[in-house]
Amino acid sequence: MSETFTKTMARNIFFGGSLFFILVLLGLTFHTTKALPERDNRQNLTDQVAQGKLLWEENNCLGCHTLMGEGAYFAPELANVYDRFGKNTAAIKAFIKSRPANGIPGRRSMPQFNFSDEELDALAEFLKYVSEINDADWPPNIQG
Amino acid sequence: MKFQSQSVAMPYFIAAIGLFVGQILFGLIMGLQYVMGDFLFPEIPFNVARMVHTNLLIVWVLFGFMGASYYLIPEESQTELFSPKLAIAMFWIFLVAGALTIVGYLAVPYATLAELTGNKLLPTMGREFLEQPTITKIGIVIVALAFIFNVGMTVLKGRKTAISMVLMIGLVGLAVLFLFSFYNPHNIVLDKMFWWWVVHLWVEGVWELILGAILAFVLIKITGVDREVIEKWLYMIVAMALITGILGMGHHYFWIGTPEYWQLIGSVFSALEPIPFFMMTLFAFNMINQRRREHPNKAAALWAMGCGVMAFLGAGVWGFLHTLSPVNYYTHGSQVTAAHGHMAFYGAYAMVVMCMISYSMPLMRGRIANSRQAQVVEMWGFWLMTVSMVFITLFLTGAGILQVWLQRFSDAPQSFMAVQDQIAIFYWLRELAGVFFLIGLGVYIWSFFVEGEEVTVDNTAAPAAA
Amino acid sequence: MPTYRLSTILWLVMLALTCIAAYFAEQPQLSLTLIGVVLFITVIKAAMIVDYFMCLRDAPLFWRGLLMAYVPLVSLIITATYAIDFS
Amino acid sequence: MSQQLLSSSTSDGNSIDIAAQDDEVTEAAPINTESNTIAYAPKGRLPGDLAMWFFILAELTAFALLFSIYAVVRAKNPEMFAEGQAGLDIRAGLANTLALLSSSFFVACAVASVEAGRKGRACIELIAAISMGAFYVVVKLTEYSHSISLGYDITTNAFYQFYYLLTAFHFLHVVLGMLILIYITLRVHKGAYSDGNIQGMESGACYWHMVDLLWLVLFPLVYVLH
Repeated sequence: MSETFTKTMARNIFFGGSLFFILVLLGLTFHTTKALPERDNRQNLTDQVAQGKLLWEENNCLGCHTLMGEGAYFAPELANVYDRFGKNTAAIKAFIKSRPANGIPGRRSMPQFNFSDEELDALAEFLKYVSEINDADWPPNIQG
Repeated sequence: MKFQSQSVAMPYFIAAIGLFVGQILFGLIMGLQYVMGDFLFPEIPFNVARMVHTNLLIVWVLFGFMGASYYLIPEESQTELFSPKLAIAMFWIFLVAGALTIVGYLAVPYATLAELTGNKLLPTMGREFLEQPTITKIGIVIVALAFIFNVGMTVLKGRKTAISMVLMIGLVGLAVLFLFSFYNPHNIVLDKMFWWWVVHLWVEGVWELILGAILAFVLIKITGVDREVIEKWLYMIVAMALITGILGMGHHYFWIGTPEYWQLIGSVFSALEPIPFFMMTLFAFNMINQRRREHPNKAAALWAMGCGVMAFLGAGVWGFLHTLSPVNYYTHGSQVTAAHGHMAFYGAYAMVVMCMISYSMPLMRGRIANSRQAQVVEMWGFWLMTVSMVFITLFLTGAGILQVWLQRFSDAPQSFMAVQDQIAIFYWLRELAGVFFLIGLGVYIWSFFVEGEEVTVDNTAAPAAA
Repeated sequence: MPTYRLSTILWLVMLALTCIAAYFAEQPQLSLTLIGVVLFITVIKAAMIVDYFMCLRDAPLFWRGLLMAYVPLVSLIITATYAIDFS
Repeated sequence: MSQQLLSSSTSDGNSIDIAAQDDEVTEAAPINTESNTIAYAPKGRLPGDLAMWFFILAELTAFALLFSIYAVVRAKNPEMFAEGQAGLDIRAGLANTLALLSSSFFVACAVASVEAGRKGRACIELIAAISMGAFYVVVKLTEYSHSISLGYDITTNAFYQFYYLLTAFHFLHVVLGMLILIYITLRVHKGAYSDGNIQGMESGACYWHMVDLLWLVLFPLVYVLH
């Protein structure tokens, strides 16, 4: 048994195959962006939520928490924290506000960020907005 | 070392190993924080230690890739590097920018760092692996462009081989895809979607090209097998890598709000993603079995084979473990993900950089291979690091499975923190394995300083490989 | 390569088989045996293509076996999903 | 790559150990040994290029996974799939199957013609094959526009998600296959392929036959069985 295995054919498959799948990816991504509006809760994307997202990023919350399962695995998942806290933004704000400055001895501790009330509102609204995104009802249960 | 300008790679490799040590130290801090929650709190909270750990990892692997390219391209193109001075200048800029960013993470709270660096003008901070301030990101882009210009000009004026072509495609892909880190829309779903274009299309796309090219180069040099055979394999491996990897990105689009057809596409194509890593293991072992010469650098051969195997285990097997959407529904964002991340990154990218270092460092120090004693110490370092990484992954997988069972799969799911307390035993064991990893790294670094009778004459029985 | 005449015969046979298979689509409810018949027709057509059109008839056994086994394997899986009542 | 022994078909005792050297030995070239010249392409030769066969195997695996998941999900909600399949036009599916079968036939004949050295005839057969492919593309696009106009989109329900994904993914392979066939036709026209050097054409032909093979399975799976 013998077979030809030429480098040029292998190279053609590399270029042809990659280009083919890049085009398929571009097509699917284009379709996804068209299909997103009914899923990504953009109607509730207010300026306050955008401000909340900026606060979320500028305080590196993703350094301990996961959001929609992505981030650090040190602290609870926050995509459904709004539901977990009984659909009540005040509870979220109270929790963030009441973090002790030098932490709880012996426990994983969340820093005290000294947010103003307006910042707390923005963060809570952001977490509410994220919880209403249609993410194929993930996480499996309220615990996240 | 055929060309003088290849020695530019030396500082890059030294910086890479230095940052590697930093990464492991902060890894150990985090490992301890998992079990002693308030360790170093509030001085170094967990999120800061994590940023330093992940950013040091990416920066030291990038240093390794750049060093490998500066060593490989001149030898492949059979011409001197276009501008060694530019390479050294970029080295210092990248090192200083990196160091400043790490100091920024540690010295001031992250929000203040965002304030100082004017994040509001173009907010790109705060996302995993992309926490660098916007100005640092711009610095990275400049360094990357200068680097690609430097190696690109070298390839243009020299011989064009499949290895340098694949490496260049990988490097250009790396630079272009990094630009997506500047796209940070208010819409969190779009933000995450294109964040994966940086992260996934790097580590499961273009980085596999760089990995393949470096591995092929080292295998040509240490086995003497004909370039034609090795380049055929290289093309097949990178073809499979991109064919499966590009749509394989779908396995990140399961639960972030994107339409549900991604669950089908992502599962099917990411299930095929282990194929290129399996081919890479076959490739490494096949070439070494059919070697035409006994290269005195045994350590580099061990690294090459180890890289193939560990990449297949970590990225292939552990990846497949939780890539199918029905499984991922439960393991998404759990310690199973962390286990896969550790072994995949070490097996594929950390090991290939160390394989290149192990092959090229002796040559840059004026010898064909290190002394027998030095190679034995290096192999001890290899086995200590690799075995402890296997244990880290096993312990995290145990933690992940228990976490999924208690927190998600059972009909009376417990809260996150309650579950974390019950799986603390795995975190203790993982921390222990991490300490052994640091010991292994220490032994590896020590191997560079072991005296002994180096091999200086090339014993190539067969004609030296082209 | 098969002779021209043989290829033409095979082609016409395959066209005919396809039309027979398509006829079953209109039936209201396919019994398991009918499903087996349709899939068996597909296996025959596939075998013809692999052997004569792809010229694997005298290719190494490894490749011929792999390609020949593909469609029967997939057909088995499909019949299995019809046989086992999941819902 | 395990270098296979190239044992001559008329091995007279000492089997000639010609480990296929790195650059591919063009098998079809006559191998002159002391005893005699061996016939052109010895039996047991894999047509086309091994690289293409790796690609074909990968595609077949991907589609096998897609078919199996389709079958399992169909079994999970049979009435949704039955109702969806009723909405499909069996005549279009049948026409497409006949078209692809015929174009596969013409490609096979074209390869035979080139081996027989009849370039002109091969071009005609290839053009026929490509036009059959074009017919498939047109029929498929009309099918899609019809079902989209009825409001069925990829996100409508599980059936249409699978229907669109499977058939569109196969459709793109038909388009890629047609590009390959066009490239081959140009090279045949230029006389690039001869009996001694046909691997390139055989690879393209085998890819096209694979595309037809996949549709052979897709047709009953999606259109006929319910």
